[in-house]
Amino acid sequence: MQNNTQNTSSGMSLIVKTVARILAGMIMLYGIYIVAHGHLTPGGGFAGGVIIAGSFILLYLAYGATAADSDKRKWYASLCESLGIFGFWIVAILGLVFGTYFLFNIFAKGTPFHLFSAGIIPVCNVAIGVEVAGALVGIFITFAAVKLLERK
Amino acid sequence: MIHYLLGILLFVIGLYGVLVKRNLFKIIIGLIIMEYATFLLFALVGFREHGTAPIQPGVAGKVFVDPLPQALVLTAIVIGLGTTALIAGLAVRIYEKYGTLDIRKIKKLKG
Amino acid sequence: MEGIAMRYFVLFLFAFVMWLILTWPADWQHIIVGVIVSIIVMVLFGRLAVVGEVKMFDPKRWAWFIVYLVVFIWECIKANLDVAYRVIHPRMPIKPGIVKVKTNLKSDIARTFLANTITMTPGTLSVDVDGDELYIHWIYVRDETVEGATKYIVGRFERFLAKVFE
Amino acid sequence: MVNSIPLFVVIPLGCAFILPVIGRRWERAGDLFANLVTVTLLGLAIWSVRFIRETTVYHVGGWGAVNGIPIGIYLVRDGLSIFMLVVVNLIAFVATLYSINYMEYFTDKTKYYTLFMLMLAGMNGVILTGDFFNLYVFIEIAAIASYALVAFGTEAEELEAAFKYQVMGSVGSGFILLGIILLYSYTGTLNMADVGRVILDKGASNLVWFVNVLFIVGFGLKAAVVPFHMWLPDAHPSAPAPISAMLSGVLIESIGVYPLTRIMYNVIGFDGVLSNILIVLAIISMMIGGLLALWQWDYKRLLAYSSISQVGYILLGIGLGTPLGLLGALFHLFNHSAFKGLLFLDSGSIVYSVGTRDLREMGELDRRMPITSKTNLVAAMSIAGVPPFNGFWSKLIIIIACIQAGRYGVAGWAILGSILTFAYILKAERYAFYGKAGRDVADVKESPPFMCIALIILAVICVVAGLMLLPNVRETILFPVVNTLTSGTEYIWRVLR
Repeated sequence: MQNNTQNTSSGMSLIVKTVARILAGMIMLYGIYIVAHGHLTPGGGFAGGVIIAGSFILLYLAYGATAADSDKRKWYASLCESLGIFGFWIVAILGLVFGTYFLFNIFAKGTPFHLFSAGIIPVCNVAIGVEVAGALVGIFITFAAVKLLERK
Repeated sequence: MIHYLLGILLFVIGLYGVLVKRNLFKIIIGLIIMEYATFLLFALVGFREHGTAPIQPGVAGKVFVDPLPQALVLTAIVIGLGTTALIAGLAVRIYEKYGTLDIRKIKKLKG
Repeated sequence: MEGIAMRYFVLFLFAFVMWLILTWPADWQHIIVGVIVSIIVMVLFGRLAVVGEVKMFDPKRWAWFIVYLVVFIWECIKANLDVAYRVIHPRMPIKPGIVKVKTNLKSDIARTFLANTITMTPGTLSVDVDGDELYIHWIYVRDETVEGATKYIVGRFERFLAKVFE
Repeated sequence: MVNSIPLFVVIPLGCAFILPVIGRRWERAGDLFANLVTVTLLGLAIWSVRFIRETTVYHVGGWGAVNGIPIGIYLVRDGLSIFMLVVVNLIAFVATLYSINYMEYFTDKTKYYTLFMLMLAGMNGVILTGDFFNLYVFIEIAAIASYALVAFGTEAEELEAAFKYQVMGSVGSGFILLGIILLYSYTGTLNMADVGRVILDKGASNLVWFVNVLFIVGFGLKAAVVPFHMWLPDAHPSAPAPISAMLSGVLIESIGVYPLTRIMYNVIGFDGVLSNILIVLAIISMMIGGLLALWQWDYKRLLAYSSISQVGYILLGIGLGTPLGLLGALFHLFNHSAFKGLLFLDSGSIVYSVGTRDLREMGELDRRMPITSKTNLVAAMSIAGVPPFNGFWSKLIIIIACIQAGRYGVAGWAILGSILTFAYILKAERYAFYGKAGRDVADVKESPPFMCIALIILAVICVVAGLMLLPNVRETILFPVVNTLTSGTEYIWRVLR
């Protein structure tokens, strides 16, 4: 996937590949925007995470199933998933550790309608975003691999 | 009242799909219709006539749409995504093993 | 190696500008987060997204890009009128077909722009790209030979795109 | 200490999330962490027994009540919750101990433990939660993990069973969610206690009756009560043995019977019609489960049908609604977890050593596998209701409760059910351990040490659990649990306070 810009053997046509290559980063940026503004605008961790996953899935679709089918990628996706949800767990038990309640909002709440506000909610959103992105990419890679198996 | 009936009608359509259809993926689609019928019903339960979005500060005396169902429906959708991914994975693996999607031909288990 | 670094930097700039557009009006919180986000995007997609990064900083190319836009809009208006004429005309004088054309453009991005330009111009639609050959669906096939079709369809844009991207 | 309440959910969740990361390089991480977690949880659960007379409410995130209206998620720990926590975590502990050796069979132990921990977190959450939507979420967590665990072997039959299980389970979840939504539209709140309060104020309309039916169907599907039992005999035998023990022993009770009981008794309010419905369902389950079990030659399948029959007993006691009936039901629930868990683990040992589940191919195992056969004998005596063992006492209590309530016919059915139980378990014993071997069993060895330890623990529990009925013990342990149910909708005031 890295340098095979001239490789037309697998995946879709050159136009789709080029456009996917250029746009994937921007799609991911938009996903991160949705995640980061989860406490201010509609959207949030899940919606943004799906968009982030969409940027990778777009690339995999454009470059064909062979690009997606790799144990390393699957492992990275699964790592993202586990670490994201584990981050959420850490944030959640911080409240318990500091002697109050599970999922207690321990951070400063800041001014409403600013990016740094609402305490743990943006942090949780980021964790959920990472988790959802990893999970969806993992699901996609798994199904893509199954399709390959069938073709053989 | 009408939205309750329509939601339950959609639910029953999904249930019909699950019970009657013989193709694995049609059964899955039936399940999804059932799930989404409940989500739709839930979202509609929170609806208020002439209600506005419940995020503006300092608007007294206005009718707000009930925000709780929206948040919960989102949660339920995420759960639905998980179940759907799992069951689709199972169906694909069954297809690999049996070479068919017809549930009448997939019966190694009796009873 | 310097080329690669430049490539990353170009993507970073793109991402940051995009972030500012999304979050406008930007205060310092947005800018801090924007830098971090742009770095993330840069690291993940930097190697992939931009090829031919140095050309970005050539003002002549930007000027040609504007010229290309003007030409494109002009051709677009002409093609619109043409298609509208064919639709409104009682006998509907259309002669649809798929023709093969050749292009001299070498880089991926130039070919992509060419194909997309052809698609966006009413009456023509690029179906597939195979090496330096494009397959175009044409609403009124004026010329079935490769050379003739190339002159009609590709020739309008190719010069400007070559100036911009090659 | 209030803060111990969320730990039942938090600890297994944390273990489930971190295991995939560290388990990739470190194969044994799963064994170590999972067993640590279950030991900790069992300790916490037993330690919590001292609070069995209290109702403690935990406000997740510190979101308490505003003007008396609960706005956050409540976790409620009362007698019934503590009792269920002990049962679930006990079986979970034994199952993880057993898995150390048994799961060498399978490829990916780390994933297995991850799913196991998720399932455990889901079950503990169901038991503790005081919020309807939270209940649905935890049921789904436990259920999804169990679907994946049933399919864990990825052989053709396992996949088919898992598919069937998941279709039925999803339909059940759909019914449960629909019921919750309708309750929300009627009461405008999701907190169980608050829902109960609003229903008390507004009175139970037809909608509440409709919701009752939805809940009986939904939770009935989860608990495999007879008209909705089709998935269980496929799903439970297909899973790995420790998971079969978990599914049959505690999952169907904690995500099927327990929420139904809680909602019927403490939220909506129990009455005669519900009682009759439950008793009819219970008798059908008892009879059909027992009769079908008689026909089976697959040992695990026989045990699965027996689970349906035993859940019928539990439902019968709950349906009676008298204090004695409830006592019998809860005690039988505990006993069923212990002996059905033990029977499934024994069947796992046989599969591990002999490599078959067919009763006709077993035999003469009493000399080859002494520990397995002795523990299996204990479990079989328990389930069949032979006097000194625990199963006898719980069945006796249920039958006496039937007679006390004046339902002689029901008592007759219950006695018939226990005769059926005796018949099919005798058949299994006879063919598996004492009959002539259907194949060469000369090289069959006893199972590895951790499996044997797990078996012995459960066997000891089967023997001594009858002691819970001793006068002083039952007053400290069982009576407060029964009280949480018999006090009915007082639950509302204890939670809202």
